[in-house]
Amino acid sequence: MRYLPLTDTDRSEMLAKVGASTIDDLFVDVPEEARLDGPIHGLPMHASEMAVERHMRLLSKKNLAAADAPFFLGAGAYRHHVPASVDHIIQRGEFLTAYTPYQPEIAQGTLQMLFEFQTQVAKLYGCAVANASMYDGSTACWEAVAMATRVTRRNKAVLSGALHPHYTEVVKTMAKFTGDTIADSSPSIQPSPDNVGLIARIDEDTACVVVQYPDILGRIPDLTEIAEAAHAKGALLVAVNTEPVALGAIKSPGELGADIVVGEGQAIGVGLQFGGPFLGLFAVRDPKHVRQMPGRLCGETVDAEGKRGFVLTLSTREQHIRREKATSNICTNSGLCALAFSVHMTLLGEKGLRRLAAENHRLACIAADRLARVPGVTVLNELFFNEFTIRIEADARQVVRDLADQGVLAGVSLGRLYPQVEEFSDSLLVAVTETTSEEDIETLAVALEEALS
Amino acid sequence: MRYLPLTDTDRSEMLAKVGASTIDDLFVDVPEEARLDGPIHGLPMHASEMAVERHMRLLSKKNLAAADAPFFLGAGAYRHHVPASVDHIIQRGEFLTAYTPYQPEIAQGTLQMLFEFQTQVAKLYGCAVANASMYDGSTACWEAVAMATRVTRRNKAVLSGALHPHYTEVVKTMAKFTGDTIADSSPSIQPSPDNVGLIARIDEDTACVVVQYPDILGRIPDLTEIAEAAHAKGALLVAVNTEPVALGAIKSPGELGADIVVGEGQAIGVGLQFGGPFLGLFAVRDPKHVRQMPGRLCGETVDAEGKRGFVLTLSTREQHIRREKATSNICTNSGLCALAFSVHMTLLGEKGLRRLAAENHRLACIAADRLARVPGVTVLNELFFNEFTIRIEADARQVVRDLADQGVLAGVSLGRLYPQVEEFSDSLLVAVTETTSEEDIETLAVALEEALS
Amino acid sequence: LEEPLIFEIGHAETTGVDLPEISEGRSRLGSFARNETIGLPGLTEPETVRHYTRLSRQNYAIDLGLFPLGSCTMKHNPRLNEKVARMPGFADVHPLQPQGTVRGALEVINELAEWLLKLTGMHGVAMSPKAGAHGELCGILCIRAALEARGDAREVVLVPESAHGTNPATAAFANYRVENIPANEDGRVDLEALKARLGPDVAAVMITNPNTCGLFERDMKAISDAVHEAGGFVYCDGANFNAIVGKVRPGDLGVDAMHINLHKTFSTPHGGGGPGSGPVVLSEALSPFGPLPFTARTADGVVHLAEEENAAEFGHTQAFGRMTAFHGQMGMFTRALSYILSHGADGLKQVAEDAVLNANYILRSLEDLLDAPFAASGPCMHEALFGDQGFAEGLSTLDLAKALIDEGYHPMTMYFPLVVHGAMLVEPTETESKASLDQFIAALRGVAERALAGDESMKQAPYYAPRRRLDETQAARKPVLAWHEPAPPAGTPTLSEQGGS
Amino acid sequence: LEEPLIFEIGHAETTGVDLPEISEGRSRLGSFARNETIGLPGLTEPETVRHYTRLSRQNYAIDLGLFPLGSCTMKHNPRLNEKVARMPGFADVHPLQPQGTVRGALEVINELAEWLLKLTGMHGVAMSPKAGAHGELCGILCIRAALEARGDAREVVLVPESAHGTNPATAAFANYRVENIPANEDGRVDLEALKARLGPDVAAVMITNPNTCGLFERDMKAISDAVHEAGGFVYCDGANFNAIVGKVRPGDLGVDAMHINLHKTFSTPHGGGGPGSGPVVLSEALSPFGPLPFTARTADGVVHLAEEENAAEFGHTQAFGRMTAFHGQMGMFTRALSYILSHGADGLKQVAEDAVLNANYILRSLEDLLDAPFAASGPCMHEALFGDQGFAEGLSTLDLAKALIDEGYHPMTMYFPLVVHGAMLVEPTETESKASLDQFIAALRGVAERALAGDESMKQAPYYAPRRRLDETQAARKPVLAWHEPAPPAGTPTLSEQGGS
Repeated sequence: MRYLPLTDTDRSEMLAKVGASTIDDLFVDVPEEARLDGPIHGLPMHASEMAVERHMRLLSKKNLAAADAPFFLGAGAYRHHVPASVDHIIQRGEFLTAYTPYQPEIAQGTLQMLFEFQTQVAKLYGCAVANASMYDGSTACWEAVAMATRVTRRNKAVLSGALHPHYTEVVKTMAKFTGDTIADSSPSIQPSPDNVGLIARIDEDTACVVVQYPDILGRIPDLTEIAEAAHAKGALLVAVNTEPVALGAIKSPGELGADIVVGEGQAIGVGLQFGGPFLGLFAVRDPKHVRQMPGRLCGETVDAEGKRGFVLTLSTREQHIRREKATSNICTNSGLCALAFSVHMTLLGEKGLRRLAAENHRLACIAADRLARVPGVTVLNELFFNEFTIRIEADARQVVRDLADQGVLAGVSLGRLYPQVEEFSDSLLVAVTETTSEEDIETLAVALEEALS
Repeated sequence: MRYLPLTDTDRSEMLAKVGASTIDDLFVDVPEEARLDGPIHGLPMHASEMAVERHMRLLSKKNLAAADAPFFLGAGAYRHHVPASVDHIIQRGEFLTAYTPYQPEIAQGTLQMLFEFQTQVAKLYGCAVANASMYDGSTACWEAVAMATRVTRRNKAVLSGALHPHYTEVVKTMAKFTGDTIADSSPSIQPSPDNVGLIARIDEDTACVVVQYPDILGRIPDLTEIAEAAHAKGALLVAVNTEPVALGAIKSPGELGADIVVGEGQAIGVGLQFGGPFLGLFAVRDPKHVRQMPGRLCGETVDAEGKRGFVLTLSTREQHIRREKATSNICTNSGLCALAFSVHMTLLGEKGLRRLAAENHRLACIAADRLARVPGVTVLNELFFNEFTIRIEADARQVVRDLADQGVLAGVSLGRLYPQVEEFSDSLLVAVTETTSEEDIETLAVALEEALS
Repeated sequence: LEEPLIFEIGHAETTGVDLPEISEGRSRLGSFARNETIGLPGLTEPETVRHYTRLSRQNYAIDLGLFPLGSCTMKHNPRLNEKVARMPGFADVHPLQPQGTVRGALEVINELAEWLLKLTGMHGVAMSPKAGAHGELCGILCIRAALEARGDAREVVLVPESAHGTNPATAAFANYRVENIPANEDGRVDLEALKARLGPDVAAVMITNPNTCGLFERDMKAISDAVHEAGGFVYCDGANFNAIVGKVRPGDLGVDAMHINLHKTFSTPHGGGGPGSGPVVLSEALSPFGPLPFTARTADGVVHLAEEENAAEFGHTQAFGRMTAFHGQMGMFTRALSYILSHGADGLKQVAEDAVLNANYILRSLEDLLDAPFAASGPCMHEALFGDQGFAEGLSTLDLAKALIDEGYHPMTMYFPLVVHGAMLVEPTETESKASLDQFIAALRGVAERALAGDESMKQAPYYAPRRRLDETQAARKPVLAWHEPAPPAGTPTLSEQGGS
Repeated sequence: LEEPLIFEIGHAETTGVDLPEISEGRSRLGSFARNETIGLPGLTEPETVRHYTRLSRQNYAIDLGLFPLGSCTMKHNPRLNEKVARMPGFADVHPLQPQGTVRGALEVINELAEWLLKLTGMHGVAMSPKAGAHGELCGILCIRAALEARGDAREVVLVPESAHGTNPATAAFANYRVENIPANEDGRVDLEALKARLGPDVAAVMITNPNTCGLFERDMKAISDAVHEAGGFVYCDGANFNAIVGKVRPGDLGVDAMHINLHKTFSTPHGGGGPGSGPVVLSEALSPFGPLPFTARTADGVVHLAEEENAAEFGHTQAFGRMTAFHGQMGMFTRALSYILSHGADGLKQVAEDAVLNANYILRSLEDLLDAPFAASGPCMHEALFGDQGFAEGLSTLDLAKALIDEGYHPMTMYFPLVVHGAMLVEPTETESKASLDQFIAALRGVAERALAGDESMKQAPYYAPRRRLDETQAARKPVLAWHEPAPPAGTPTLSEQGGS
């Protein structure tokens, strides 16, 4: 067994040392009737690295990788080019195989990185403080709602209809058990978000309004207006962002008045990975809310010689100290994904992020214009960043499947996201990034045209 | 430019500091008529990482990778499974981006590794001392000949006909310029090597006999007999090995009396890489020959506090000290490939290498038996390790090309190696390793049967 | 050389990516186009690689040495797993691609699910939870959903004193009242006390087995039977499953729900704090309530992904909801499956045996020197527990831990479990050699002797780490959680002062 | 903790690979089957990863800091290159596959060859040499072959005093007599002395340009003209091509042959000493003699690989032979091409400019303190040269270098070129930022001041490296070049003594 260093000689010597004659003497506390005799029946025995690699490669090859097709999927997971140096760095054993930095004297690598990460996220979101990451955007979204209920001591959340349906579902699932009230609705398929309807739902019991920016249809809601309405009722605005690259081109939610900004960080550095692991981002605009934040926080301090250093801090909020009184049961975070995000963001910098965003937007505009010229296709959005909704004169789910058979990954049908909403069946989300070529756009347009004729 | 840290502001400040008004002031010594005005005409401008990666991927995909076909090529380059941890380690920045360890105090990582490598090679070859690596097997082979002429003060080398033709060609090329005499011949296509003929060519002027073990046809020559004959005439025996895995199953050349053992180390840890970079191995049986060895040597010593440490040593043999009196002009070695070899060999250990060799041999025997049953195919070899020669009733080069069109990489035709020798055109070298499945063997047999019918 | 922050060395004008400058084109951003700067520093690739390489070297890691954190299971992370996770068919596929284009990904989930079910003897598995604590929540929510489905509104969850902090936090999060159950002097759950507390208000008992004292709960089956009889469910914290994998199946002990930390038992990397992955295996009673998405093989043998849209087709209509977007930690699934296939059924059994052997070896090599409160009651499982009894006045477990840093080791888990004073929980894992254990034991004996003898110098340890002891109080009292442009030194004229007339 | 040798921690029975034990089958090994043990220790994967990770941390590397080794060009190694080299179509193809299955590999060779020819203004290129020195040999052999082809048996090669050691070694290897040519006080080749020596016995002049003093040979064209007029050839050592790439083409200066170190100018990693790659560009006069294999595009635009079998088809019948098996360092070609395409024609020019600017910045920031023998004659190219003049009695360049280690830097090249006493050759390369240079300059000024002031403590430096100064004399006098099982300590009875009656 290539991962097990004990030799049979070692095992004998060690058994003698511990005073056991067989290994099963060490398992005496396991009731004999439950103890398994030999390897579990019906499972294969150990295999060589070559055999395992081959098996996994065969499975991998049964998937159509995004690089091998014109690719237009988004809806909360975006394909961007990740520089090779990002993957190099996260594979450094000192980062990859370290634990949570509970011993700060020998974990400054992870801690300084987290401090830099927190600062990058806070700046990107236009906030004062960000935490050291959460599981993903959807769980961060629920944590924001939970935090808003703690801050406002109210227990109702108003969700925009244009919040990612998975996020909505996670919030509703959690609330079902905590007893919070969630007011949600489906998105209205219109060129612009329905702010009026949303604002009308805010009342004096509302802890927070949750708005996605850009929203699930790719539209850009006016957060300022909503923030004002929410604040007028004593509620907080929770802004949710699923495409951080967008914030290189549009104003930050914090700047527009959001109180808590959460989102998915996957687009920077992390990659698609069939949906996980991803990276939850969480920030607050007002530093006074810090002690109500969930998750780990890294802070600056000094060591006994006065040197700057970093530690996990304010852990009195956390479960391992507070137990049942913790702000959240979250424990593990997404450290390695946070590192990938931070390295990629460092490579980008202000200039790179802005150029990346501009390039995404440029290509998305080209795609929208081109698809609008396909007979039977209407572009819904008035505004968008790198993703927009089209309506087609057909069942979009079927069209997506048919195009996939031709090797074109055309986007995410609303029918996939909202199977219960019949009227969405003609709508398709199309995402365009810097990895999309103009040739890809043309291929999609032609394939759509054929499918619709 | 993502690799250039100077900003335009930096450049201005620095030009001011050095007292130049433009960058071209620093190139005044380049004659103005030769100085280029702008970027060289007809060459593309800089490109993003994504664009370069895409371009290179397209080129990569125009090749049929060994993993994607039943694969039987050898002839001096062998496909083996390399554990993932080997590549992980050689990508550690501290190994990858270090220089030759000329400052031993801050290069103990590379130096200790080289010391371990030298010991591993020496043991594998049955020798006393190995050097810290050469370019590849073919150049190591010439260096062995050159060393033999220095040791014996004779200038004739007798090459076995069954030495890899590229190695023969390299030796002859070098000798043409140094003025040494090289006696070589083509291999005789027989079940066993022609030792009698080879021994007959050794005379009193002979500095060395060069014998490949196993030889280019996969046969295993009796080195003992040749060593005795060579020593009787005062000549050295140079043994050449191109498949180190073989030495897990057969006796080492040193054990059989070879004086200098050289070879190609690629099979362990390095991978195919279309032929380079590879790894030249070089060892001597008798420690008294050390000072005539070419290439770098790493030796043990102590530091000022008495701690064990390692340094490059005996560099008075080398070009940077000896200049025109050096034992060789070699400077760069194959440090990173040596690391890969050493890591892989450490993972294997005695037990793993022997099992690996046994598995190679087992599969090769199965292949030989199976191919012998194909009508029109004769297996030439009496003995072999993991590669053998078959004769087929057809032009083997054409058959190889035809099978490649069907996605089967059938082996190396002797016609490819010896284009000038008409009588070899029906012969094909077939190599089998642990990466070959029994299914692959069956596929080859069936394809050959079809091709020959 | 100290490593500065990226904010101190980067520039807004510097970038490590080459992207074209876009001349102003038509924009569909309306009035939302950003005009303020963000304030993000950029570095070129050479600077970036160097910054993070140098930072990394201030970390301790399993690749550098033994990492004896009890209950954290810091075992070797095989490199094959990293290679597999990066295969394009796994790394570069979108979670919402049509199912026909991701058959292999679905097979990975299913194949891993089958292994987990067979190894635990359970009935169903929710693969999507993102980490152990998330899995706990999933399990408790399944229990709540099952109870609600039968109209049984129970309010209490019983948790032993020695539980992981996440256990009570999870129960509280699910709106349960948490009550502690005491341990007996053996370090195990007091069965009689538990039985006495059971009743119609008890929804579940959360038990860690092997427990946080490193002991197997001998009475597990009896506990389960009692809980079931009282109408409750048994949640088992599976953080320590590595000690028993292949030796005993929790399903055979009456467990209803258990999360499995893929990053502990199945070797996926911790990465400085995550990501984790916490699939939850469920008994037949709880399976109908498992959250979406889940995978199931239909009669024809084809794997289907059941999501909101098609759960009904697969008869999974009572799901309690959704724990997260998409399908869970795919990148961890590929790694864990590679690890499991590498070991096989025989190897996994050996894993448990070697992990337990290594822990007992440490226990027996130190019990003469360090207080080992439960050593007399028999063998430990995968971790050895010591207390600070006998330390010289003024010296603490913390001092010993910091002194161990100077010996080249990461300290063990400290002050946990809470039931032992000055607890030190040592988990060597199965991927340490005997030589490595012997060296660690010698180092630990050395610092233990100093602690017993009262070596005051330990109070200042570590001396040889990248940092001396850090001031955690200051960090918490005046939190500095983000970098801020330093104020100009006092006396520096401001721009307006400089330019002022 | 000191890291032991694998021989001290490994066992013959341990292995880090899982392979079946083969029961004795039929063997075709005859009497050659091995029966003796080899003596190779094995480690499992966890032990292996840890051993080499820990070893690696005793190295200095470009990823950790500035690496100012003059003439060695330690620049950043982009990670894209590593990724590309590992693409299966490059990493996993055999050199003797039928050409139809390796079209992409051949295109890489050809595309890189075209870049090299255009950047140098030359006519042909031999891609196969394995390293710089191997390329030098290739170039000299081309010259010898060309001369022999015209029946002109010249015997002498002229080499300047400041040449790399490989230059004379190469010429000697090719059976030429080496004669030195002196430098003028500017640090450049003395044109008049050279002219005076030229004659019908001079086969070639080997010149490094920019030379090893970091200066451009202003008279290069005149030198070439004179050599050509005398019937000889000009070999240019291209080790320093990075200083002028995109600024001037050696072909325009009359060079006949030049090797290019892909691992210097074009960023492929040094890997602790190699592998390198040394393609040789050739003038029209020398191209016909270039060694096999070579690649050429035929009229139809398709790339063909010319080897022994088909050289005649492509009219390449005068090749002097073969330098190595197969096609050269493919793994370096893919990396170098990725680098070249990333920079493009504009970026490569900027590379040369930044490399030269950085070197001049160092020169001008230190010349007030350190002796800079050629500083007055004008700008340097990519490296700055200093001497030890003014050092306090008893302190040497070596001491300064070792003291620099304690400041966190790898020392510069020492005692080379030989023409300057106590030479220190500093090459920062273009991949250092100004901040990085400033920090290095401050550190170097610090140690220089100590050397000038006579700080005796420098003689014991380094103090803070993994090792103090190592005893090189002992290493050479009693070479220990392989590990040997330690002899049992004196007094230990041997087995036979123990068992003896």
